[in-house]
Amino acid sequence: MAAAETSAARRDTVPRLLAFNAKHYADKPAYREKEFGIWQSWSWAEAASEINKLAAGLLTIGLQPGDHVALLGRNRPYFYWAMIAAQTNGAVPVPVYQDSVADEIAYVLAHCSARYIFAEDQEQVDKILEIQDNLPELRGVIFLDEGGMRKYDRSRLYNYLDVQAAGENATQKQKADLAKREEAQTGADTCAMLYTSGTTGQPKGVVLSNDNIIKTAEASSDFDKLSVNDSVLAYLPMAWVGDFIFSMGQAMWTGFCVCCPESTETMQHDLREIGPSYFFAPPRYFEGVLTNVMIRMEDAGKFKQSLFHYFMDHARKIGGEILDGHTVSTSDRLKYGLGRFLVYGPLLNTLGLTKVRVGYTAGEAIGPEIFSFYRSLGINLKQLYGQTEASVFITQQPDGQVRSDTVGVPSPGVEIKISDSGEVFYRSPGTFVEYYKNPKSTKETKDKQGWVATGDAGFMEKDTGHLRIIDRAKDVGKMKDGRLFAPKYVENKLKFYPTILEAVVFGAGRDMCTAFINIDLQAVGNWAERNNIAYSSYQELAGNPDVYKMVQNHINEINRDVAADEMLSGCQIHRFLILHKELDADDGELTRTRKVRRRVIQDKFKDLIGALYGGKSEIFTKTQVTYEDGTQGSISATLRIEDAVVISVQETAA
Amino acid sequence: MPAEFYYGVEVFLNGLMAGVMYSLVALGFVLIFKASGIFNYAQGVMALFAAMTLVGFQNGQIPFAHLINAALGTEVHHFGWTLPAFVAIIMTLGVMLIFAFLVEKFVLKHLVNQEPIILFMATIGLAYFMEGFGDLMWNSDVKRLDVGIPKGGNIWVEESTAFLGGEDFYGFYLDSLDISAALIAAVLVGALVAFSQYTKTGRALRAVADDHQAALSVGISLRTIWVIVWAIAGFVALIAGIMWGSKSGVQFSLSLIALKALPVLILGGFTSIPGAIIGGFIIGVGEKMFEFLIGVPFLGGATENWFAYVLAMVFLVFRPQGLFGEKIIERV
Amino acid sequence: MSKQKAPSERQNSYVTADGRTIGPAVMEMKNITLRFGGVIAIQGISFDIHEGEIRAIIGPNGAGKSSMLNVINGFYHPQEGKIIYKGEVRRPLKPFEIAHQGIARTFQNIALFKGMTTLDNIMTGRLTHMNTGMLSQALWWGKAQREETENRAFAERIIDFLEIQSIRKVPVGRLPYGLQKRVELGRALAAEPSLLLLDEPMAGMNVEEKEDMSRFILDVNEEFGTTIALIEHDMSVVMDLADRVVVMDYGKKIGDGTPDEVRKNQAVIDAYLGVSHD
Amino acid sequence: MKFKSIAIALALTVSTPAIADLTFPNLTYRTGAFAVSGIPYADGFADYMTLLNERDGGIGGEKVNYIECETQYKVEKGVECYENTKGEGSLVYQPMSTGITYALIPKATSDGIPILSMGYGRTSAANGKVFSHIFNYPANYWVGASVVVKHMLDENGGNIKGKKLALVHLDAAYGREPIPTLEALAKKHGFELTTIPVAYGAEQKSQWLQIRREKHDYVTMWGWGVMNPSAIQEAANIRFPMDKFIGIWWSGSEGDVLPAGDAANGYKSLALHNTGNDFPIYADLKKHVYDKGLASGAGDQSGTVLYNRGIYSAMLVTEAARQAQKKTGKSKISPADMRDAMEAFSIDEARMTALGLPNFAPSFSVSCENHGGNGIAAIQQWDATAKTWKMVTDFIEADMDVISPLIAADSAAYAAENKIKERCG
Amino acid sequence: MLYREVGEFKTSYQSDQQTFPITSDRLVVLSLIFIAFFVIPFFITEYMASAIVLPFLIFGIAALGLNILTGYCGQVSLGSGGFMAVGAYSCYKIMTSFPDLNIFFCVILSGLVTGVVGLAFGLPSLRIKGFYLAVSTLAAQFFLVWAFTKFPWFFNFSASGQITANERLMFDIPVSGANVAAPVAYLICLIFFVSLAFIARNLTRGSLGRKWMAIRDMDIAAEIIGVNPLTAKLSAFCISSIYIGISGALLFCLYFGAVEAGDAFGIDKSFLILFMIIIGGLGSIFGSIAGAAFLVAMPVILKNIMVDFLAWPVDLASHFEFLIIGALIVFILIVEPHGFAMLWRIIKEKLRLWPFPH
Repeated sequence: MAAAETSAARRDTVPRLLAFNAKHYADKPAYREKEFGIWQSWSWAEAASEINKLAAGLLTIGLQPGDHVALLGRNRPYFYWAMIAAQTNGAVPVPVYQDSVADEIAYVLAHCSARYIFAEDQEQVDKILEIQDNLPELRGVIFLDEGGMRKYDRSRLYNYLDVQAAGENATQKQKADLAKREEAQTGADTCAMLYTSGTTGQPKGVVLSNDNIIKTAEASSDFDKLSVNDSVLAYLPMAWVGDFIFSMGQAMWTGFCVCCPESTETMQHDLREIGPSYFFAPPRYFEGVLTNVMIRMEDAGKFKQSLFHYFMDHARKIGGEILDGHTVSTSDRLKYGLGRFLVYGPLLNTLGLTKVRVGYTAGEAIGPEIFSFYRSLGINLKQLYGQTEASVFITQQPDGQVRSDTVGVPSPGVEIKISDSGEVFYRSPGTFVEYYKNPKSTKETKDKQGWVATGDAGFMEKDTGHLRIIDRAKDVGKMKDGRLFAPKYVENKLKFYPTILEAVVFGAGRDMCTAFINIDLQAVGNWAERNNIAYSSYQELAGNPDVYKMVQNHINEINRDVAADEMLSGCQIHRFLILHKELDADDGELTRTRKVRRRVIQDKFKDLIGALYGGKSEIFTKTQVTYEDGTQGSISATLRIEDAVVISVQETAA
Repeated sequence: MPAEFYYGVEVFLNGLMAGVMYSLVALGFVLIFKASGIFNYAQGVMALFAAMTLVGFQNGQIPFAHLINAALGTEVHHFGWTLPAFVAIIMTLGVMLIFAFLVEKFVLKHLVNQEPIILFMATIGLAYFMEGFGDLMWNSDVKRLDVGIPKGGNIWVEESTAFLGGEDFYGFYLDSLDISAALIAAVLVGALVAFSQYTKTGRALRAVADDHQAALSVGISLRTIWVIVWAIAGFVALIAGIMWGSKSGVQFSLSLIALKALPVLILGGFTSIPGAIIGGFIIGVGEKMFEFLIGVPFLGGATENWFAYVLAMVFLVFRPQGLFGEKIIERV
Repeated sequence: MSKQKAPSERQNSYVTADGRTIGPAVMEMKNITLRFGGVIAIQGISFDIHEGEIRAIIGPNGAGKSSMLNVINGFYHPQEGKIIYKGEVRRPLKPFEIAHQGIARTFQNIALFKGMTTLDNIMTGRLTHMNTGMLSQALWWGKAQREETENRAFAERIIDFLEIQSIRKVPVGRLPYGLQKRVELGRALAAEPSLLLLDEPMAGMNVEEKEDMSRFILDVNEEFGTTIALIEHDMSVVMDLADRVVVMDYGKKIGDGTPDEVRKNQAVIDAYLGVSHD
Repeated sequence: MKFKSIAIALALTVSTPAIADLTFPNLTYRTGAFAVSGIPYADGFADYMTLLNERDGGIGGEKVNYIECETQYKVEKGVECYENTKGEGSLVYQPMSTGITYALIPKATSDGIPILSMGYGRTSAANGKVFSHIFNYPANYWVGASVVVKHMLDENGGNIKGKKLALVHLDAAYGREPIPTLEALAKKHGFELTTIPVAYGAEQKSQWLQIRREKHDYVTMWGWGVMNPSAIQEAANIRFPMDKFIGIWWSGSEGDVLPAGDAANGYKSLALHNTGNDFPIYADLKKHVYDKGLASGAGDQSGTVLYNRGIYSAMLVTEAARQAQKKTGKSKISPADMRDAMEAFSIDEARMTALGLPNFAPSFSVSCENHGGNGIAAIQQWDATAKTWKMVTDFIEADMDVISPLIAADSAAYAAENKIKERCG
Repeated sequence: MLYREVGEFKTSYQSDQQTFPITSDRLVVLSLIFIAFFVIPFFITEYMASAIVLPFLIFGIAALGLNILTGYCGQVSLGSGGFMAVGAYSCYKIMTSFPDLNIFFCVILSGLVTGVVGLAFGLPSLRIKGFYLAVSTLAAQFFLVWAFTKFPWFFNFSASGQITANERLMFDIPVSGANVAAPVAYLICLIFFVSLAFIARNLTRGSLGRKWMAIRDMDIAAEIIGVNPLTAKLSAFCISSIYIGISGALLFCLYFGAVEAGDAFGIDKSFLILFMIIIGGLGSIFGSIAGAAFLVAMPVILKNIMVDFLAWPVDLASHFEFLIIGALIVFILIVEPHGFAMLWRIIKEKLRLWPFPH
């Protein structure tokens, strides 16, 4: 026992952090999950006991140190416990994107040679059983929800509760073994393996050590003064490094409470109930919520609308200032206070963000409008820049230095350098160990000194020391005439319109830029309803002339904007079309984190690109699609191509 | 035959007559319920209001005189003329028509498709309103109503039946007013039946009663129907008001006769005109006979106040569907 | 899924193709005749329902299927015949007494309590398991609160099972048809019935909803071992779900057996000829 | 919601200025089921008060502050009116409703405000030993019952043995009030009493058929509101001799007989006071009130029975106030002064003549023991052609030998139930 | 707008099922109760008490009772006036028979007696439904009132037929009869009101309440899922009558002091109470209270405005009062047929969603 205590004092592995929390924060809530209508809660002491039982149970069914334990399911306390239980055994947890297509899951499970898999329910178990022939290493599947599996062959299927029960009944020797396994671990040992979604090619397993995770968690927690009294809503995929660092790393380090929603559909509702103080969401989320806010406000009565706009204008003016601690006149402050009572407070209340003390967004550029909207409401929303390979944190914005166009200063302990080609490199305690079974890629990404290439082009602002990211390094190109081509830059601008969901801009090596547009079905549908435009499908709405006109206006505005910047004026969009289908991860057009796979799209819609550059006014096309149930089909449509107003640089000069 | 028996017969006959009076009120309920499914509690107040209006017109009362005097400091009460009964009746009918129109426009239109209880409540609200309105318009004093209907014991009946009993027996007492009421009720029912059978509007009303949707598809405006039905109910209310008003003066408690019509309706069914008549008979005879046979000898009298309701309740316990309703087969 | 051929008139346990052991008969209908006035709704029908099986009653419209369910759960009392439930002849009971004997049902036309939420509706299904005294309820102290909490927990498990968490506190009147059907099933399940009667559980549903409902019915049968008798029009569903099928036409029984047997039965084929069913 | 309403109500209550004149509240009912009786009474009462102010500048130099409060004859409204007005220095209450009187008896007693329930309310309140603050002079229901019997005796040469008297009464407490007295009198005089209750608002056919059947010699009626005209009509219908039909004073106003038309001719009722407008006071009323446009209500009730009762009632309390002023020597009197004066109240023909009401009402006096006056009433008869009431008897004294023990018994029961100690020595 | 609910999560069924799950609601209600008990008694005037507050509390209790029967169990009753009379007369009989019994027990016992009577008059509900039942409950109304004026035993053979509340003392303070100080009467009524509202809430949220609502929403289905219609309906009748009886007893011994059945408990009371719950909202505790407050306060306010403030002649004001109340009832039903409760629910929902419209 004494040994355990000293090792707990070391706080260098996750199980030791658990022991520490169970001792110091015994009665503080560790995990909550909405289930059966209420928030089931576990204190750290209870969680530790659950985890220890499970760990022992895993040992009894044969888990060995070094084994890979995959997890397939949505965010649930049991899965977090399963990861820690695996770690206690010295095994490596591998959370997997549960809504990936079967192929991807199969690849990951096979690639990591998963020995045991935690699966949520029948649906996930079925996925595994389908591919079990490719998983020779697989020893067992542990499920949480037995529903529908009564008839299944039980030789390699375990009920989670049974495993725990087995752990409870473990022999003294087994318990001792477990303690030994736990004791043997060091900070250098692997903490988890997370697969990167990878914009190209197959996912890569990023091996992260205990040191990686814990050091990063420690530094980032200190950075934002996270404490045991904070709470976070765990709703982003468990396989994503962000969730791992927030819900595992930081939660274990600070002892704050991890709350899991009841289901994906109820996330917004659960968010409102639980009211986390620490919140992460991708820009897409904030954008969606804002769009939703605007749409809902359009249905409001005149009085409410004007009230809303009046106070939102005020907030936009000084909300951010107040948040950054700048001096603001008393009358403005009073007015802001009134606004807080009438608009901001209720708004945050309905969005569930009232209690958010620290909010982060990352992954993509966030629209300045969107960003300032939330900040003006008083949410301390900040940006960070990170990667799986860095255990997330590369740069982040300190309080009071928050801007929408930078990603902040290097996180504590992180060094950054910009290569000659403009690519950003970093070196940090969080830098990953290696790509699993992929020394080649490891070598390509991480050099001997430990510098890791991010693949993003960017620069450090001289006066502020903030990092600015322009685009993917490989995507920043040149147009035919040598002008700079930064598609992401334009796309992001386009996507800031609530009606535009996705945009893909082409122009590398060509004489002009063109674009594919995906409209936002919800926003445009709403607009259509108000304007009495009937439609039966996305395709029909996308082809509507009025919709085209609207998008055209947006593009014209963007062009004006882009033309103002001398460097990027070549990126004005000359011609565009609205795609007849939504870009979809199932069709491989987007990554699982919904990033555009430019190559795939270029390939798949070759004919459309041809038409854009070929001067045609419309084109017939047929496209392969994957339906929700995984079957393949195709849709066809005749797409119109429209020109946008382009401003020549001379004009702007004049 | 002992005199007691003839007294019993006399009570029975008077019960029938009282039943007719109840039926007159119940008829108005039935009409509205049939066409719109509304249980119109205001029917009694409508009778009161119609009678007040009739007397007011007859006597040349200036409507809202008190209000005008209070507001303008004037001293106006009467126009100074009196109108013949039939002119006043026609004018009153006009008022009831306007009333029906206003009810449709300001109340019913806004309550389409509401639950019955809500509509019922709305008509109670309407009753309150009309009570205040009527008083405001015509004052709340008791008014004598005389449209020339004979009143008092019918001497002919009395004399021609006097031989039946012994020395103490005067002959059957029947009130001429009640006899007139029975005749008028018969004519009224006949007229209503003829109206619903032989006129286009009448057929439309029946169509609505049977099936709202079907009626709509024939192209009848439900709202027009409602105005017509309420106007007819107003007409029936006027007749009830005339009869009851001739009997005991036009005053507040006329509105309470609506309550007495309820057990009649329950027995006869909400949708049946013959049911209303027969229900009236049962209640009228029942309460008079009960008072005669049990109430006065054993219970100290004044049982008429509750007997009708108890009778209705007991009756319903054995026959929940009422007198004319079909046996309810419950389905799931 | 193919089912083993099972003898139709067997009093004792049998084993299905997928290896489930079906227990002895829980409910035996003997020569049931039901008349409404002069109309004969059911004429001398006998059949049984075994413990743990899914028993389907099929037949064209007006065949008397719903009346049959109504007889089973005591809403109608047959003029002739015997009902043997769990080995004992059942005397004529009121429907609520039969509910207390462990027979629950759903209705062809949804009969949910429209003024209540999903949760409350499901809680009404627990009423047969709640017996706190009025005083305790009035003060909301002791047993009342405990019982409410326990039954709420049970209801929540049903909600979880039927995947209707997101509509827990929505008044059922506002729910779409398919979900209402699901809530109604939940209400019946909440009673922990030993015999569950389903009257056209999939009527008016689209393919996806039907699949969900079929899955729930099978799961109920498997997980809780509940005996199920159901009426359904969709033949493919019936043939997939049911262990045994009774076929009725004009109040008479014209077939009884495994789905395969019934499918080949000439009388059944005749009855269905020209009858359009969805 | 709740609190807001209270706030408004409070604001409104507070905003009413409290005037330190002689305040006479009057609980009236100009609407509802009994408006027909309430209106003339209220008009008479109000006009008399107006007259005092206009002609004399009030009473003893103090303006009269007359407050009317509408009760619709409903008890809760009456209570509300009482609470609403009692804070304004109200000297005496006249609830004009037996139900409200009952509700106010204990309240007013504990607030120290006297009540005058003239010819209604609790009969046994005449016992001043128990009911310190309640007065019901000049007559009560039992007096009325006795006077009816006295009248029968007069008409039959003092012998009514074997005669049949029917009491048609409202089936309520009020209607049943005379029953014990009549029963006692029936025993004493040997006549036969039948009580025939009538439910309020009910049609009375069967009751009158019963009377027709049983061939009563006399019918007396304790009716109210719409019951009266219906009964008179029905009596006429069965051709009951109208001069044998005697109503209580609440069944004897124009509104009761007019609807029956000529058939009501000869109907009799008890009277507390004289009727018609053939009194000098009407000249004053015309001069100071009507012609100045100050008449209360529609101004069309002048001279009716209940209008005169309003005048009478107003006169009785204002005279009591005058006597209180004299007794205390101050012009602004308190309710307690008022009570003391009412207990020592006396009025005679001379005073009434001086007030312009000669031959209007009887002389009587009140004492601590006897709050009911001398117990006298007269009989009036309706003349349908002239449409006037005429007094046909003098004021008749009731048979106090019969009544007094009844009063003593009932008030004793009340005293026992409410643990009241008897006063007056 | 006023709501800040973020972070209000429930970790147990108890807290999820509590009456006011939102903390701010709970605080507001608790502070209202606190004010009602510890502040208002020091400020209440006799006029406020007798014109508005006492009738509100007393009729509020009756409305709660009727709402249990009509709003929750779906059985429309027009007999409330009669049941109030039972409460009042049994209170009188109990008070005069047991001169030393505490007033609270007297009132509660009266309620229980009324419950038994209600049970008897509820029996027809097993066969009769809807309007038919409503009309047959009129039998209770008229019969009971008739009986109370007819049989002298009920009023201890008093000549007047009136019953008078005699004085009771508790801690040497009069707690019934005429000498009850306004704050005392108020507090007694308030105690009954608050505890009965609490009990009503408890009864309606538990299994009994669900039985009632099941019967209300679909009686056949309710029976098939195991609700015994007999016990469900009769318990509703009984409990509802207990409430109404208690309110009748309070009306008698703390408000009127003396009553006669025909005067005080006529059919107009039945309608008044029915109005309260319909205007307030069927099947809602809040609705009963709001409806009672509205219908008690509104006429008084109208009268005060018209007579005291605008100095209209009382009869005109009274006519207008009828007219306005009638029009308001119709108006409210048109605006929101489900009464104040629904209106409040909508407003609350709006406040919770503010600034969004839906």
